[in-house]
Amino acid sequence: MPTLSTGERVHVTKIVDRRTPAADVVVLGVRAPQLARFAKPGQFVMVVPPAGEVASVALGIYEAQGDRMSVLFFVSGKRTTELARLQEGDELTITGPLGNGFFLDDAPSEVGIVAGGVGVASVLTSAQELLKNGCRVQLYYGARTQERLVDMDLFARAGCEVHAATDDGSFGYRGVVTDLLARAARPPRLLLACGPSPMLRAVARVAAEIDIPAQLSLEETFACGVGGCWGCVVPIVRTSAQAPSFPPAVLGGSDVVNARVCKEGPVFWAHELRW
Amino acid sequence: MPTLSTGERVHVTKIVDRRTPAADVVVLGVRAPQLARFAKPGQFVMVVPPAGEVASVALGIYEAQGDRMSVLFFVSGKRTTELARLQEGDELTITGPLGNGFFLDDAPSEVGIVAGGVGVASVLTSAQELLKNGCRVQLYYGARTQERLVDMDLFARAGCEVHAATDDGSFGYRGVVTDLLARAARPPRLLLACGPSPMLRAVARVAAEIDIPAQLSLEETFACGVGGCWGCVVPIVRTSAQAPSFPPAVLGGSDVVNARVCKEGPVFWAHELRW
Amino acid sequence: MVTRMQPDLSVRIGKLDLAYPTLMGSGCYGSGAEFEPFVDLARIGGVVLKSVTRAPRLGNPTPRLVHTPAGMLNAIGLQNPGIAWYLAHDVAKFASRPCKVIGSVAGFSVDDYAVVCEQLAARDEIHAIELNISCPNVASEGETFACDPRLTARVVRAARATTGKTLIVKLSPNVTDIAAIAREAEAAGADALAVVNTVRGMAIDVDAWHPRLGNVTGGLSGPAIRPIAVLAVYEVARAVKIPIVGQGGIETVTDALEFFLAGASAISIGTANFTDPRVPETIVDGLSEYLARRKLASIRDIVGRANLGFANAYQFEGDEG
Amino acid sequence: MVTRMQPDLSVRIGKLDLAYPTLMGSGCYGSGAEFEPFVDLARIGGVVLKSVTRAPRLGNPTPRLVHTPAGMLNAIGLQNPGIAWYLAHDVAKFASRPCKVIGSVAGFSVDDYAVVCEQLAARDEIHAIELNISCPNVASEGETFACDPRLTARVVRAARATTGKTLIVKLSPNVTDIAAIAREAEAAGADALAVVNTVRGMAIDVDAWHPRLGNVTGGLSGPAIRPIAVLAVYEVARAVKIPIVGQGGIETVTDALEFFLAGASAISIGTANFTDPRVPETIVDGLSEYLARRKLASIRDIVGRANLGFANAYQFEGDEG
Ligand SMILES: Cc1cc2nc3c(=O)[nH]c(=O)nc-3n(C[C@H](O)[C@H](O)[C@H](O)COP(=O)(O)OP(=O)(O)OC[C@H]3O[C@@H](n4cnc5c(N)ncnc54)[C@H](O)[C@@H]3O)c2cc1C
Ligand SMILES: Cc1cc2nc3c(=O)[nH]c(=O)nc-3n(C[C@H](O)[C@H](O)[C@H](O)COP(=O)(O)OP(=O)(O)OC[C@H]3O[C@@H](n4cnc5c(N)ncnc54)[C@H](O)[C@@H]3O)c2cc1C
Ligand SMILES: Cc1cc2nc3c(=O)[nH]c(=O)nc-3n(C[C@H](O)[C@H](O)[C@H](O)COP(=O)(O)O)c2cc1C
Ligand SMILES: Cc1cc2nc3c(=O)[nH]c(=O)nc-3n(C[C@H](O)[C@H](O)[C@H](O)COP(=O)(O)O)c2cc1C
Ligand code: FES
Ligand code: FES
Repeated sequence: MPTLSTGERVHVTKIVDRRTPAADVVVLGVRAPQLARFAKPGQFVMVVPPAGEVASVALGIYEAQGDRMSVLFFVSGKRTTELARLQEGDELTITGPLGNGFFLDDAPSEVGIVAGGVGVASVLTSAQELLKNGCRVQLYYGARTQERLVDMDLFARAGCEVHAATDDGSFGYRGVVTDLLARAARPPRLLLACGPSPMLRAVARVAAEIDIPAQLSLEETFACGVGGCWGCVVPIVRTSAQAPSFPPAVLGGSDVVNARVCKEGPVFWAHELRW
Repeated sequence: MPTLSTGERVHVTKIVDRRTPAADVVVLGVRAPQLARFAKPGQFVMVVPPAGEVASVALGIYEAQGDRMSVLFFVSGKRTTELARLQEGDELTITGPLGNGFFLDDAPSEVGIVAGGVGVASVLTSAQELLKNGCRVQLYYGARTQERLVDMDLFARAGCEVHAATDDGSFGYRGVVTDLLARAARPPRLLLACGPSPMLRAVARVAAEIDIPAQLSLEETFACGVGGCWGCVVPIVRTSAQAPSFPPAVLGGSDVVNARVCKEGPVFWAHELRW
Repeated sequence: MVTRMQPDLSVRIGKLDLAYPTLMGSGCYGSGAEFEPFVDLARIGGVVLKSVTRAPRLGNPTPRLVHTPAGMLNAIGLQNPGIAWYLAHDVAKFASRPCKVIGSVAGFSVDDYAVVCEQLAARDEIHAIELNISCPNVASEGETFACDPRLTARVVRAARATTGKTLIVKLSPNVTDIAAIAREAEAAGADALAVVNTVRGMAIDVDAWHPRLGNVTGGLSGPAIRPIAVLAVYEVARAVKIPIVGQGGIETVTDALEFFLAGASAISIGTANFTDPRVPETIVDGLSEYLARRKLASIRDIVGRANLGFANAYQFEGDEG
Repeated sequence: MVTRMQPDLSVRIGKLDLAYPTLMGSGCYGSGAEFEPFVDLARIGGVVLKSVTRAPRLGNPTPRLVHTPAGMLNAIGLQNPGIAWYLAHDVAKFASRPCKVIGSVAGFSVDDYAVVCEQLAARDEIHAIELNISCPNVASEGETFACDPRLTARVVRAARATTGKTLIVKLSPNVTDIAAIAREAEAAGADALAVVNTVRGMAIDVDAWHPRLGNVTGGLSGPAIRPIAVLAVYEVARAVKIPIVGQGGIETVTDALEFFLAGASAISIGTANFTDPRVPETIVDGLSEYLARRKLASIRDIVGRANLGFANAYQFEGDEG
């Protein structure tokens, strides 16, 4: 049997709590000591779907504390519908933690976190870690309506400054969250972002405009989640520390390679992406 | 919209009770006034599987009284596993009642009912009807072990004489139920049977030996359940009242046609079958 | 208050006018009457009848059906009373159906198809003919026709010569190049193509060590084959100009839309009726709603529109394939 | 107490001895290392590496994956660093795998296959070679080889000439007659056949009106295709004498047994690893248990035994097909 100092392995867990912070949004908490212990901010897990659906579901690690970790997901398709049916006491098999999380080691003292929709699931642990290290953390959180802005209090209680935006103006700024970010009175010195692809592209633009670095947690359809199938790639510049061992190709004048979002990511520096 | 005096249609029902009389055996009771009202003994329903499985599940009508009807099933594959997960309050869509039930109109005063395993699900309403009409009803009930002999008390309370057999002898006669039937001190004058195919063939043999008629409720894999796909056939002699409108073919010297178990059946007279 | 236009769901397949673009698949829906207790047949386009052959057939031994992941295998083996009995006993009843009735013809020789097609098409109760040259469940050459471009051409020509009614030719997915077969069928005079029949498959009972179907092999249908069928429609639509009746695993309005966007002018629903007989009406309602939401006047406006390509497709310099 | 014999799960595929009859499918399992945190590789037979080509390939644009009912579509497009880089940077690492390592070769010409096969087979870290002549996801002739008996023969002969190592030829299900292709591959010198690669398919985004895969079409894998794959194995087993590596939708021990009974000497697991990485070990345990329960000494005792026919098959007098 392989012995793993990282705690990467298959975890047969039990659901210890379940809540629905918004319509079609579910948080499942499980007892999983190894997972909770080894998870780094921004990493994800693969959740084995109950009822025989094909392919595990990639979900961010929402909370990780003591014996417990949780996932937060939007009920969008077959597999998340099946996951949403699970109740306290049910078993859930999870592999992970997987991927590289956010790079927080040399984080500056003022960090902005941008979350869109269920992207919020992948940033709470980063906020907690940064706050613990004495950072000032601003959360820019966007959603369609007020009801979909879930768990803002968790972030506020942890010590974040929360700036919210909704498409319909039902809470906070009316418009997209990146507009709110672009108007920030005191811009942060590093951005971490997770959300739908158009939001991430906008974050990259704003970051370039105000000239600060940004780390983006990408989403792609996964199959294996561990780097085995090359299904989840994104082109990045060859010089990146995360570039896989591959001969380069030329795209728009730079040397690029297709990196796996699950293995070399899911977090990439905005300036490295050639998407 | 078609108007149906028979009450045959699609019923969106609600589960009002659920119990598990034995391991892997589930009884689901639903509120379905039309179904309960129009169901005849020995008819079946098609239950739309939850969670997107393909093809409805054919199940006998176990109980039908007042507003309520129930099904009793063995958890054997994907679809019954899904059905078994349902809880009180969940919705269940059911079409039926379907097929011809047992032919009880000219039943003699002493009837034997043979049930094997979950075949018991298709005979309770017949027992009730016969008893109501003043018949003497003997139940010959076989199962693998005592635990799998479910709801014997329901039959006893209704007024049946219950004779049980188990493969392992853990209750009643040790051996197959048809051996017990063959030894009956006072044989009934008509047999109704539902159970696995080897049992039904044995019932047909015993009935021929002691020279009494037998009605067998057959089981075949169904697709449509309403006579549309011709997937569920059994060869019967052409002269049967149940024979479908088809030119005859010759099998073992008799004129036969392939009848649909779902439409011309599921109940056939033993002497008509050429299987 | 604004009066909302009801989107137009009618389509024309050859000379056949359908009020709704939804047919019920041959062999899955009897003659329609079997499903009348559950569905308003006036709200579907038409029923494709169970395939009929020249001589009566008792079909294959049971088991004829096996459930598989997201699908099922069937091997009915074309059980039917033969054309003579059919004309004498069954066809008259079809006159009362409140939807279009499409006959389906199967056979074992070019002559078989021509004879049965002629006799069936001569009847007023039958509004169009589908040639089932792609049944995978008969021991002899049942499927060979749709697997061979030349045989396809011959059988279609022969049937075409017997009738002026709309002729729909049903193709098999079990071929290397379905577009080539489609082109032959079109050139030989088909008015439309049904794409696709079932995919050949097999299941084995691992306890009893024998095939789970009496016929050993069968045809796979249901959602499992939908991606295969969508591609077949997409490829055939690029090869021919005649309309396509798309089918294979359609269960929901989303599934149906995939086929229209791939290039089908109408769709056919088979296996989904076994799961839930409300599916045909649910899909018709869903199509109306989809078109209304997008302010489209007709279902015809979306046929074959899945070809807009990708915004984010990248091209690398020097990439070879 | 009775000492129970542990059933023998070892099999021989050409010259390749496998301790367990379970390979991990090419393109699904990286080089094995990616799955080591979850599985004991010493308890599987071997890993078939991701296919490698002569020149480096960046593969297809994303999305490369789509989930479908009981399956998934992929269109990776053979992303790989090319044989030169592969030999220089990657192959040495394979020496440490505690199971057999099978190289997979893809190409666009007969020459491509011969060149890559020769260079790869020359390395000690590679225990056998699989020829992927059936990849449906490359724009040019990627799959043409396995769809044409003559091309199959030519490419297999050319590869055969370069190495004495076990040569497994991977066939496509997207053909009219897979047995004919199998016979050509055998005659041209294949030691074994991998049956089957993915089934061609497509999915359409009905909101955005474009294909859901960057490559438009893709290959369908997973339980949805299992009945198709089981039949392919059954037909190929009746056409050739060389061993078959069965694959397509294997998730459980029951699924695996279907393939052995159909005629496979070994199986390959691909998509199921994406659902649950414990599948390979679960299947190995399940096979041992099944054989022990039936008092069979070896997995080899069940290969091809699904042909016992039906007790209840009836024959009607005068029935024609
Ligand atoms: C690293 C990573 C982390 C993630 N973390 C999270 C997280 O924390 N929380 C979370 O909620 N999600 C997260 N996701 C996303 C999640 O994995 C996916 O949403 C997952 O695919 C949902 O599975 P499903 O089977 O329920 O939906 P799927 O069936 O896979 O469907 C996914 C989407 O496709 C759409 N779709 C399906 N069929 C069609 C069609 N024919 N036409 C058009 N659209 C169609 C559906 O409507 C749905 O929106 C993460 C993804 C990655 C890669
Ligand atoms: C008229 C009628 C009435 C019925 N009434 C009842 C009833 O009242 N109660 C009841 O419990 N059942 C009843 N049945 C039977 C019931 O409909 C079936 O058991 C149903 O198919 C179960 O569905 P499933 O999806 O759960 O199992 P399925 O997946 O359909 O599997 C059914 C059986 O096949 C076996 N199987 C599956 N795959 C394989 C394989 N690869 N190799 C070998 N074996 C395999 C399974 O183990 C299982 O035993 C009735 C059937 C009919 C026709
Ligand atoms: C039980 C069954 C019987 C069928 N019989 C016929 C038939 O007689 N003639 C025919 O052309 N197609 C027949 N088919 C094929 C269907 O009409 C349809 O083309 C196919 O099943 C794919 O569609 P679906 O997935 O919606 O069922 C049959 C299919 C099933 C499932
Ligand atoms: C994501 C993915 C990538 C694949 N890449 C390859 C490949 O590079 N070479 C190859 O021969 N087969 C490839 N295949 C096919 C598999 O090896 C296997 O033959 C097929 O998926 C059927 O088995 P399964 O249903 O168990 O996955 C790939 C399959 C998948 C799902
Ligand atoms: S999902 Fe398989 S490599 Fe990323
Ligand atoms: S199940 Fe379709 S005819 Fe009986």
